[in-house]
Formats: sequence, structure tokens, C-alpha cells
Amino acid sequence: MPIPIEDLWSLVPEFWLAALGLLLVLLDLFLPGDRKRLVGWAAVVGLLLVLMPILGMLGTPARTVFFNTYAVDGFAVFFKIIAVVATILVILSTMDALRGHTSFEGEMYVLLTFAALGVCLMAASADLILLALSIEFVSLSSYVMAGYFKSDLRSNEAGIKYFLFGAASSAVMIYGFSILYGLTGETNLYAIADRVRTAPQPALVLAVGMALAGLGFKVSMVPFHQWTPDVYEGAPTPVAAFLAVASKAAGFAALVRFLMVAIEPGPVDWVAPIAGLSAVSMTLGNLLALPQRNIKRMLAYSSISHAGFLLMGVAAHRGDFGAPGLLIYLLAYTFTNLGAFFVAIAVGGRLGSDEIPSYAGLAQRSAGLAAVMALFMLSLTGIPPTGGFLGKFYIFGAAVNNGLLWLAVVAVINSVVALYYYVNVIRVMYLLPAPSGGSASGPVPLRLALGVAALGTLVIGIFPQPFVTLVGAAAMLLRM
Amino acid sequence: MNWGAEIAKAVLAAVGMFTFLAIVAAMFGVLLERKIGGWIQSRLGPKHVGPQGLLQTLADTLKLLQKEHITPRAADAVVFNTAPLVVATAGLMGWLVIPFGTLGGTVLVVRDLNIGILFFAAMASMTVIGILAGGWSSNNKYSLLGALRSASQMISYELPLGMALVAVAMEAGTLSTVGIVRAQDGWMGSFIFRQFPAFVIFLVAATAEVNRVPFDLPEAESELVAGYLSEYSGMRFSLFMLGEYAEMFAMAAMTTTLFLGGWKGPLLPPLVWFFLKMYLVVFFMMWVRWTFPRFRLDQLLSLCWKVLLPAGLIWILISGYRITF
Amino acid sequence: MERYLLTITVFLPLLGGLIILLIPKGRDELMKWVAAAAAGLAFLVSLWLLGPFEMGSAGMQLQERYLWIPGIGINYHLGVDGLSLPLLIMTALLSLLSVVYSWRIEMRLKEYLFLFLLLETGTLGVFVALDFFLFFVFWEITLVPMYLLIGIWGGPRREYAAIKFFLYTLVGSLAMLLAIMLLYFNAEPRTFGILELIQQQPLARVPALAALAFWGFFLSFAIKVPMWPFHTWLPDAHVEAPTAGSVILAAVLLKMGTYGFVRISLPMLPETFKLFAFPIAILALIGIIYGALVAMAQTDLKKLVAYSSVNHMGYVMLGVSAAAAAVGVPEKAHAATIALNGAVFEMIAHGIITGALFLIVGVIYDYRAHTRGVAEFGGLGARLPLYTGVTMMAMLASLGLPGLMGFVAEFLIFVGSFGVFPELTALAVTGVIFSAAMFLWTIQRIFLGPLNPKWAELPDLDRREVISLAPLAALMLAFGVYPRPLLDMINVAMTSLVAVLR
Amino acid sequence: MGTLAAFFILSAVTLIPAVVVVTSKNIVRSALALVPTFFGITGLYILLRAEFVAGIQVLIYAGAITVLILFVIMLTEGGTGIRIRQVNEQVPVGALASAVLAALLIWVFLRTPWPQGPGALPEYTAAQIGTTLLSSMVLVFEVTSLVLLISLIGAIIIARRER
Amino acid sequence: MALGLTHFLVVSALLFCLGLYGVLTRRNAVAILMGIELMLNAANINLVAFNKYVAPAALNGQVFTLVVITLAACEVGVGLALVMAAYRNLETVQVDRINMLKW
Amino acid sequence: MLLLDWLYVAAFAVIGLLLAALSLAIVWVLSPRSAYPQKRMTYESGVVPIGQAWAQFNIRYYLFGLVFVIFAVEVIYLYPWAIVFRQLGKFAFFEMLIFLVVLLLGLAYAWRKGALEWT
Repeated sequence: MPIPIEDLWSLVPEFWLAALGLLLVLLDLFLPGDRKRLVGWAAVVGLLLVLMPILGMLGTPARTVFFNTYAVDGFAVFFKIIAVVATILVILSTMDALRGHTSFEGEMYVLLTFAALGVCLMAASADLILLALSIEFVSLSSYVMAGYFKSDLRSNEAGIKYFLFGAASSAVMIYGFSILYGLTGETNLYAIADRVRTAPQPALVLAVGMALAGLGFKVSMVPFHQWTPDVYEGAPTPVAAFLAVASKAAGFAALVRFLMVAIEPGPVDWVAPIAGLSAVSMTLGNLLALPQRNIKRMLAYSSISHAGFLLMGVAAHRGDFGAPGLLIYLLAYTFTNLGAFFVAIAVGGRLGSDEIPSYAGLAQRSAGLAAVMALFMLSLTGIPPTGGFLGKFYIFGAAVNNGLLWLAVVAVINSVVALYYYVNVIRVMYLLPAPSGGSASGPVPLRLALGVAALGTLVIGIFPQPFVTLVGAAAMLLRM
Repeated sequence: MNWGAEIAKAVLAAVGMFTFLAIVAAMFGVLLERKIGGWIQSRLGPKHVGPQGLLQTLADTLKLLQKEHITPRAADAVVFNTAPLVVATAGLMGWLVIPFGTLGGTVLVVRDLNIGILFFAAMASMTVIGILAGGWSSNNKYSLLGALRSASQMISYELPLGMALVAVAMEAGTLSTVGIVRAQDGWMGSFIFRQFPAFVIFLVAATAEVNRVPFDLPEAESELVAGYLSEYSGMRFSLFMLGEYAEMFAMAAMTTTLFLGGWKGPLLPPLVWFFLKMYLVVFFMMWVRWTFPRFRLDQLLSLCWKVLLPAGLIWILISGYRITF
Repeated sequence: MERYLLTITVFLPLLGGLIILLIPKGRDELMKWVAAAAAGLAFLVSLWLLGPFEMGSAGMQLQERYLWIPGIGINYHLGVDGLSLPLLIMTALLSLLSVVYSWRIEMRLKEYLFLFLLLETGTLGVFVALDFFLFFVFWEITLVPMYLLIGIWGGPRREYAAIKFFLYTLVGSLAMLLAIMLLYFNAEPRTFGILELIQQQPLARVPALAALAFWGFFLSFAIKVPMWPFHTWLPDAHVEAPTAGSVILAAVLLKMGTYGFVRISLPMLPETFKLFAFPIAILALIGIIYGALVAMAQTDLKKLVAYSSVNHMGYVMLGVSAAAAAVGVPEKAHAATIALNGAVFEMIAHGIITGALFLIVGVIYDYRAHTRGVAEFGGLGARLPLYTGVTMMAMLASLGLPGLMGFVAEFLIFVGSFGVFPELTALAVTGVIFSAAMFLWTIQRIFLGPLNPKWAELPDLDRREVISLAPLAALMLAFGVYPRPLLDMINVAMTSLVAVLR
Repeated sequence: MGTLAAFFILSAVTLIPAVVVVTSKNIVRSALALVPTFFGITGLYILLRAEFVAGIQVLIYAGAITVLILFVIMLTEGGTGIRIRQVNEQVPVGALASAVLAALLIWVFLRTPWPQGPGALPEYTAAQIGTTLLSSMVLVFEVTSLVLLISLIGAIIIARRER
Repeated sequence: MALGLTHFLVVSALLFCLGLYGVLTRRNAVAILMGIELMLNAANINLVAFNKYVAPAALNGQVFTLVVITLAACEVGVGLALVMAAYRNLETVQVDRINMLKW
Repeated sequence: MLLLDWLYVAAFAVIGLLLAALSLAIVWVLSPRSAYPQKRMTYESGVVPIGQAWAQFNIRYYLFGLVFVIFAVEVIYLYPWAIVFRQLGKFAFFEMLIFLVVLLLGLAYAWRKGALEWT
């Protein structure tokens, strides 16, 4: 079985990313200690370049390559774009955040680049083996990044907790995969889809349920969410941003492809449980976010609740609003949440605290920072004209369209609850007086990242048509 | 199939093989070592028990059997007693796949497993567990330290060993030991020629793997109070020794099989050829022991990681290129 | 140029706001002038609309329609008719006057002006949007600036009031979002166009969903109006907001709710609205009487005005629900038209009058006495003649004195709704008595009687205050005496609306 | 018959030490008990005609992973000889949950009519695995190398001291 | 009774649940990791068993097993590094004592 | 019959363990015993042991273990490749080339970062 040469062309972005990662390792090895930032810039340039082949694949017809183990479709392309863009922004923000905390600066960029590759692989894997492998690929690099500040106790703890939860849930997931393999005799998702119709019920339910454990961990779905707050709080902030955005997006990519390609044709009703989990996730996340004083912890709980919203899009995947809604929500969430974490980096780096009360009077100290933070908070709430609103708009529409009105009502109530703690940040920044002077604006790379995030948030909200077209194409190609 | 008969056969084979090993490898090996040591240092070695001291090891064994059975009070007794069993057994298991020669049309091998050399490597790696268990269960910090050092060394050298095995497997296209011997036709067909770097790597790694000088640092009496063995005495100590010697001979036998054409050779019967080659390798190892000084641990590990491992990897690539194109 | 008039009106303030953001710190005067210019230009352009606007034609005019998100059938679609144009002009006017009034703001001026202008864009947009998505966007855009205006420049309990306002209205708007979705997904072809949906009546055949959608809209609008029992955010917000904020809040934001009932609930889901018209009318009645009674009990001037708003918006809702109850009953169409005319007229009237009242309260509270306790005043009539004149005029207008604007509105509403809900209307009229009593008593307590020596030195209205109050007073009087031009405009729209409903 | 007996012996060899692994108060014993468990599993693989996987199981699990675990235990608390309570307060909950899950799994496994695929395992699985890895699973193969690389780099980063 | 697929599945189920028990009840991070290893091994037994009885035509199950073994090794490597780093700072590997953050 | 091979393996393992245990049992029967408590004390160069048999050992042990595990895993992929790459042609060679280059880079990293140094 020789490998078709033309298949190789479909993997140009992945090869590029892998080569970039390896190159960065080399670069890191031979750069002197004080020039490691160059690795970061090289990573940024390389990632920007890789966007070209990715965007070039936008219009290509959906197909699978490499003996059906790898899907090349709009869906995958969409997540590749998210992965690369998010990684670029995170790298830009990292340049500031690592200073003085670790001497292993170059490796962080390497890990981020490889994690981006892992996200791409997760989104496109069409085989259980490759899927499990790429999930671990992302996880392993994330464990390391979470525990990156070795002399910081909280980072230690974040790393260990993330690792233990992650390893346990991926073990459960792999067990689920093994049962699925037993039921169908296949590891290929598309082949499973052909066989799953006749698969015996209880075992199939068990398999899907166990597989959901691992994927649910990645997207911090209740009840696999317990790691989220501790890890986000303890991990270096850019890493938390990466976990909250890219890793979560990848989780959804894998979850959606797994459910919609492999399980959808089968007899298992997965919509109802997912809808239930969605409701529980958003409610629990919100309620726990309410009393938080630490911005990263608050964002962690909020990310649990957003996982709930996104799951709502998964449950309500049919129709023009379902899958596209999920994707556009993710897109908007990517920019918004990254932006929120970047503000946390800027503030944390200057004021040395992640506590929300220390944001008091930020509007007077650095108006720009406060303004974009307000924008991000509003977008997370879903107030127009931000990207977050468009996402909510879509997701609510999808729920209504799929007859999940009850879920939509739960989501409405949750949105209102969420408003309270998001607006609390705005309140602190704008309504409370500043304790002392001192501006809190970040250095150039961080400001660049912030600007892109803010711009993305706004543009998706105001001129969404290009994005709508993009996600429309991505969702259409999903099932080939 | 008659399972009862097969089991009986298997048990007999096992008992026979172990007895044979205890005599040929351990007892004779120890004697050989003393003799060679004496020869190199221009002295006589054991001479009085039996003709030319042939029974010296037997006497030593009898003495060991009567030695007092000491289990340190703070030690974990179960683990403390199991550890030597593991080491001894692991040393013996490797012999299962060694083909000694041919008799008539059949190959004299206990079992020609189709993953032969993988099995061999797996069994060799088991010794580490026994050593760690022994070192830890003694509840003695020198033992633990010694065990850790020993384990570090052994695991390190397992890698080049594995690389050499892979290189041979590439050449022969099989993992079966019999298959590998069969793939070496004629004198020049021995893999020692085509795979000379692999041979060197294997030999060095094998020597280190069995903790022999110049790689005997883990049990260096002068530095670490016999390393992980400090608390062991009597028969348990000799079980460790048995395992070690068995493994050393197994390594020699494996060298013969992999690189020296196994039982093949002109004129003489295959069995003789095999033992000739094997003892040649054993002799070489003993010669090295009595000639070279001991490495420091850092030198030891550097040699492995910075020389043998990259060399092994690159050699695999070179071989792959040569065979493919 | 005419093709883009609406867009220009709506976005001029925002443009001004963005320019202000670019002005460096410390150039306060410049910022104020830019803000005034933006708001003034917006007002002028809105007046300009009257030119191309054809009075006699019922349909949407000056429409602008561009593809926005064609992927899901969302357009940028603006247009005005006799219902929205008066509200648009009123909004522009009040915003301008508020900017002028706010001249003395010093704290965080740049943010203040930006937020204010952003708020204006949002409110203007709500009245001209003809696409649900756009409507919703404008609807929500108003929340944030209002929140911050209350929260930063408000009174002592500003934080509580601000978040309460935000939470209440967000609940409502999200409910509306779901209702919009129900309409959208049942339409064929799917569209977010308000006019198209009104034409399609997508939920006409599914009463259960129609009821759901109706209550979705109802929740949103009723909170905004606010109807009893959703009104509890209002006293807090009005009392704590800075004066200009109170003005916009009472005069404009509340109208968004009633506008929604007339523009959306009524034509979009007429049968459903009819079904629930009576209970809603009862809620409106409770609002009328409750508002008046509670206002009477207040000693805080601002709270008093706030509760009087509850009372007045009750009238509007009474008129609207009467019109809804008349749906499908041709013989009641005339009464319905009158009731709607009255309701819309009351929106304008209440906007102008309450706007004036809040400015009046602000005048005495912000810059003079720094207290709003009714009981602390007395005998101001002699001391501040100009102020007293304006105040009395506004209050009398509010209580519905003939010859002033409020009377016309209330009269029309009562006439119209009497034809539909005679008993309820009769009860509602008692509300007028309560509110009359309340205002008269207040006038007596503040302006008559012995002068509290504490206030002996209070100055009368200055020039800028006169500029901001005079136009309102003039309008009260003008439309009170001669409501015809305004009523004609409204009538055309309402007649066609009722015609469609029949 | 013989294979059945072998199966039961091997199951016992697998499960009994596994119980020790999760219950022993002594963490080093737990780790050492992994070894017979892994050997039992190796035996099961043999019964399932997966000799190559069996070899790997010994080489990696018993020979490498266990060693690394032992290293770390001996370098941390296991080496101290201090007896620390090894279990948390969730023992009853954990036991119950595990028991319920075990019952559920076994119930489902027993009543599921597992499909029977056509064909037979190849005689020489190692070769077939090589072919599979190098052709249809080539992506898996290459990604594996990257996974190994980042694990190596990552673990070194974490384990090294800050300069 | 001949040796069949379900025999292996039962062993795998028991092993999995033993591992899970370890994960749920252990305090020591390394012990939890050992529980996870047992769970992965249970999955491996499943995979190999299914490969033989359900889908013997291709060796996907065994390849999956190899991948799982690889992943287990990587997890152990990274996880133990984190344990060592935490031990250096906190002098403990008990997860309930590694608890600066609210758990 | 393949299983037969492994019957021998099992027999070897069991017999090996039994014989070794037997030798210990013989010793246990034959050897003298004394109740002399000092003998059972841990032998630490004759000094009475103080404290626990533990010291904060070097993290380097862990690093070597780690690198070993990673490369041991790598080697398991080499075995199946080694026996079939001949039949699969040059593609297989290049696949392995990429695989090995990636891991050589890992080795280079470990080397350069001092993970392979003892001192």
C-alpha cells in the first residue's frame, strides 16, 4: 500500500507546523539565553506563514486522505485557522508574561507551536487511534505548560492537577474507544459510522459515554470540569488563555466530529444527554463564577459555563444555525476570551495581582485597557455589537430551531446570571476609584495581541458576513 | 494436543536447562574468571579443590548454602526475599531463545519464538526491577543508592543494546534467533562484518548491562559497600550472582548468535562451534574485566548517551539506507 | 443625500462620540462643543426628515435597505412612519437638551459625553430599525451606556440601581431574542425583516408558539415600559441616575417598550395579543392607580416623578391593550384607532413633560439645594419665579390640564379605550384624580407657603437652563393647544395599522 | 481446556497483584505489584495471539514505566520509609463507584452480542503491525514521534531546576 | 466452556475498575498514576481481545495498543516530572496536601 | 502451534522461580540461626543507623529514567519496521528517517540542556 503522493499536499499545513516546531527546537538550542525572544518571533512568523496554505485549502472539496485516517474538509480548516490565530496571539502575549519567571523561554514557544499542531490534528483526525493520539499530544504539552513555573507553588499544583485529571479521563476515554472498536471492528470514524447502525445498544451507550469523558474533560464540561478553576488560576496566564481557547476549541472539534460522524447514524440518542449536560454546565459554571474574586478563576468558571453554551450548539446541531452557530460562537469566544486573559496578563504583570478588586479604577489608570476589557466582558455576556452576541444569537436560534426551547430558556437565565459577574468587572474598573496612580499598559507584543483580539471581537459582531460564510462552508462539509 | 505431556516436557526442559546453566555458566564461569584473573595477573588462581581447582566453586556453593540467613529487621521481608529470585530467573530466561546448534535436521533451541530477540531484550530488562526491589527493601541508604545507580546504568545501556538488536533484525528481516543465524551464510556472511558497528555497540552495552568491569560501578566494593547487595548474604547473594553470570553467558551466547554466525562453522560439529564462539566472547569479557580500570559514573553514562545511542541511531539509518537502495 | 438621512441621523452622535474619544485630555470645552454639535446636527437632520416625509402616506418611508448578513437573511433596514418619526425627533431633541444641560459636568467628561452620544445612537436606532436583528442590536446597545451613566455619575446608591437596571432589561431582551427566533424559524422564507414578518404572520397557525413568542416580547417590552409588576427597577434607576440620564431614561427609554408593543406585538401577533389584552389592560390599570398612589406618598421629588411615569405609561398600555382587544372586531376599529392615537401621543407628551420634569428636579438638586425632599422646600414661588413657572407648567401638563399636551393624550386614550373596556377605563380615570391631587399637593408644598430661610439665597434659572427648558415648555403648550400636525402624522400610521389588524 | 486453565491462572496473576497495587499501604509494594500484573496481562496477550504486543508490554510497562515509577517513589516519599496514610476519605465512595461500574461493565459485556469479523490473525503479527504502521497508520506513526519529542522536552523542562 | 471474548472482557472490566478505585481513593500522586496505568492496561486488553475475536482481518487493535502504551509512557514521563517539581517545592506528593488553590 | 512456544516460556519462568526459591528454602533449613539482634540491624559501615534510609537523591536519576522511557518506546517502533521495511521500499525508509530525525532532535535537546550530564 504505497502512500498516494497527492495526499501529501493536503497535509502541507501540518508538515509546516511540525517543521516549524522542530526548527524552533533547533533555534532554541543554539540561541544564547538572552535572545530567546527571537524564537517567539520566529514562531509568530512561521505561524503567520502557515495561514496561507490553510486558507488556500478553504475551497477544496471534502475528502479523507492517508487511508481515511485524516479528513480534509472545511470543518478542519476552520479549526486550523482558530488554532493558528489563537497560538499566534498567545505567543505574543507570552513574551511579556514569562519574563522573570522562568529561564526556559524558548521552549514555551516550541510547546505552543506543537500544541497548535496538535489542535489541527485533533480537528481533522478521522480515526480513533489518531484521535486519541492527537488528544494526548495537546494534553501532554498542556500539562507541561500548566506547570511551567516550577518555583511557583500554584503552577506546580496546576500542573499536577491538570495532569491527574487529564490522564484519568483520557484513560476512561480510551476504554470507551476500545469498546467502540469492539462493537464495530473498526477504528476509522467513517467506517464506524457504517457499522454503528447495527451496534448493540447498551454497550454502545457505554462506549459513547466513556468517550465523552475524555472529550468532556478537554472542553471542561460538567462533571469533568473540576480541574478548570485551579489550573487556570495556577497556570501561567497565557497558558490558561491557550487552554481556555485553543484546547477547548480542539475538544469541541473532536467531540463534534466524533459524535456527528461516527455516532450520529447509530441508534444512540445523544442529543438529550448533551442538552442536559449543557444546561448543567452553564448553570454550575455561572453559579460558581459569581463569588470569585480572582479574575483567572472567574474566567475559568465562565469558561465552564461557555462550554455549556457551546454544548447547546452541539445538541442543537441540525439546521442552518446549529453547527454554524457552534463554530461562530467558538470563533467569537476565541478572540474574546483571549483578549480577557491578555488584559489579565497586562494587569497581573504591572500590578502583580490577579484579584478583581485590584482592577479598581483601571479606567482612569489606563483607559484603553479598561475599554477593551469592558468590550471583552460584554462580548462574553453576549451584548451586541460584539462577536459574543452573534454567537449567542446563533446558538439560541439553533436551540429554538431544534425544539430545545427549554434549553434556550435555561440559557437565557444563565446569560442574565453571567451578566452579573461580567459586569462586576466593568463596575470595578469604571465605578470604583483607583487606589493609586501608575499606568498598567503592556508592552508592544501584548498590545498587538490585545488589539487583534479586540478587533476580532468587534468585527465579528459588526461585519460578520465573511465569518458566516466561513462557518457555513465549514459546517456543510462536515458530513461529506 | 496432549497438554499433560507437553507440560511435562516443558518442565523437564526448564529443569535441564537450569541445571546445565548453573554448572556451565555459574560454577564454571566463576572458576574461569578466577583462572583468567590469575593468568592475567601472573598468579595461579584456585588450585586445591579437585583437579586444577575445578571443584572450587562447588565448595564455595556448599559453603554459601550453610551460611546464616539474615534478614535485616527494618527490611521489607517479602520484597527482600523475592528480589533475588527475580534477578536469577530473569538471567535464566534469556537462554530460552538461544540456538545452540543443529543435531540432524533440528535446531537445538528450547523454543524458536517468533519475537525472539525482543523476548531476549524484555527479559534482560527485568533484572532492573529485581535490583531496585532488592536495594530498596534492604532499607539501607547505601543499598538504595547503589540500586538506583545500578538501575540508571542498566536502563541506559538497554537502549544501545536494543538498537544493535534492531540493526541485526533489519539485516536478517526477522526477530527469530534461528532465523537470524540462518540469515548468516558462510564466513563472510556473519553479521560481524556487515554490522560491525552494531557488534561493537552490542558488546559494550552487553558488558555494561551485566554490570561487569569496567562498568561494575553499581556494585563497586571499594566505593559503595557492594552497592545494592550490601545487606544480602548467603544464598540470596549467590542468587544475584547466579543471575548475573547467567546473563553474562546469555549475552555472550546472543553475541554469538547475532554476529558470529551462531552454530555455523566448517568441519567441527555445530554445537562445538557455538560453545567455542561463546567462550571466546566470555573470555573477551573477562579479559576486559581484569585489564581495564573502572569508569566513573559520569563517564559511563556519557559513553552510553553521547556515543553509543546516537551511533546506534545513525547506524540504523545507514543500514536502512544501504538495504533499501 | 436623502437616501441616507436616517443613517446619518442615527450615526451622527456616534461619530461625534468617537471624535471626542480622540480629543486629548483637558480640552473639556472642545469636547462639550463637539458633543453639542453632534447632538444638534442629529436633531437638525431629524427635523430635515420632515421635508421628504410624506404626511399622508401610511407606509414606511425613507427606507434604507442593504444586505448585512445575507447568510441568514439579515439586512440593514431602516425606515420611518408616523409612529416612529415623532419619537425620533423627540429623542434627538431631548438628547440635545440633555447635552446642553450637562454642560457643568466635570468628572470624567470624555467618557460621559461618549457614553451619552452612544446612548443617543442606540435609542435613535431602535425607532428606525426595520430588521429584528438590527432592532435588537440597537435595543441592547442602549444598556451599557445607561448602566455606566447611572453607575459613574449617579447618586449614592448608583451601583445597585445600575446593575438592577441592567439585569432587568437584559432578562427582557433575551426573552425577546427567543421570541424573534420563534418567528424567524416559522417564517417561510425565513427572514428577520419586521415588515416581511408582519406580512407573513408566521405564527398565525400555531397558537401555542405564538403565545410563547408573545410573552417573550411582552416580557421585554413590559420591563422596559415598565408595567406593573415589572417596574421595580425604575424608581431606583431614575432616582440614582444623573439628571440627563434620568431624562433620557424616562423620556426615551421607556418609550422603547411601548413602541415595541405598538410596532411589533400588535401587528406581529394580533390574535395572541387580543387573547391576552384584557389581563394586560388590568395590569395597565394597576400601574395607573398604583403609580399615582405611590407617587403621592413620596417625599423625594425624583421618586415622585418616577412613579408618575409608571402611572402615565399605564395610560399608554391601556390604550394599546384596548386597541389589541379590538382586533378582528371591525365595529371597534374606530375606537381602537383613537386609543392608539392617544397612546402614541401620550408617548410623545410624556417624553417631553417628564423630560422637563427631570430637568427641573435636576436644576434644584444638582446645582442649588442639593436635596430633593419635598418637605424641605416651601415658598420658593416668590424666590424663583421663572423656575416656578416652568415647573408648574410641566406638572400641570403632566396631570392633564386642558390646553397642555398631557390632556390631549389622556383624553384620546380614555375616549378610545372606553369603547373597548368601559369599566376599566372608568377606573383608570380615577388615576387622573390621584395624580392631579399628587401634583397639586407637591406644587403647594414646594412653591407656596412660607419660605424656608435656608433657600433664601437660591438663584433663579440661568441662561443655559432656560435654553434647555424653554423648548420643552413651548412644545407642551403648542401641542396642547394645537395637536393637529402631530396627531395627523400619528393618525395616518395608526389607521393603517388598525386597518391591517382588522 | 488448557487455554482456559491458563486464562484463569493468568487472570489471577493479573488481578490479585492489581488489588495490591491499589490497596497496599506501602507505595513501593504497590509499584512492585505492578510487575506481576503486567506479566499477567502479557500472558493474556499471548493467549490472544499478540506476541509482539506482549513483548512490548514487558519491555515498556514492566521494564521501563515501572522502573521510572520506582525511581520517582524512591526519590520522593517512598524512599523515606515513613508510613503515610495512602488513602483519602473517599474509600467507601470510591469502592462503591468502582463496584457499581464493574457490575455495569460486566453486565453489558456479557449481554452484548459482539460481532464476529471475517478473516484470521496473521501468523506473524510483528510484520503485519509494521506494515500497518508504515502504510495505513503512517500518520499515527509520525505523530507518535512528535508526541515522544514533546514529552521528552516537556519533562526535561519541568524536572530541571531554574538556573 | 471454551475460552472466548467475554472472558477477557470481564478481566478487563475488573482491572479497569480496580484502577478507577485506585484513582479515586489514593492520596499519593504516583499511586493515582499507577491506577491510571491499570485503566489503560484494561483498555489494552480490550483492544487486543477485540482484535482477535471481532476484527482479525486488520491489526488496528494491536496498533492502537501500541499507541496506548506509548501514550502511557509519555504520560508517566511528564506526570512524574510534575510530581518531582512539586515535591521539590512542597516536600510532599500527597495531592490533598498540594492544595494552595481551593480544590 | 504458537501457544506451545509460550507454554515453555511459562514453564521456564515458573521453574526458574521455584528452583531459586528452593535454594533459599534449603538454606533456610540448613543454615544456623542466632538471636543476636545486632546482626539484623541495617549495615551502614558499622555505624549505628541514624534517621531514615533516605536522602534527597539527585533528580538526575529521574532524568535518565525519563530519557530511557522515551527512547525505549522509540525502539519498539523500530522492531516492526526492521522486519518489513525491505518489502515496503523507500517510502518506509523515509518514514523512519523522519521518525528518527525527530527523536535525534530530542536527544540533541536533552544533551544540550544538560539532561545527560551526571555532574
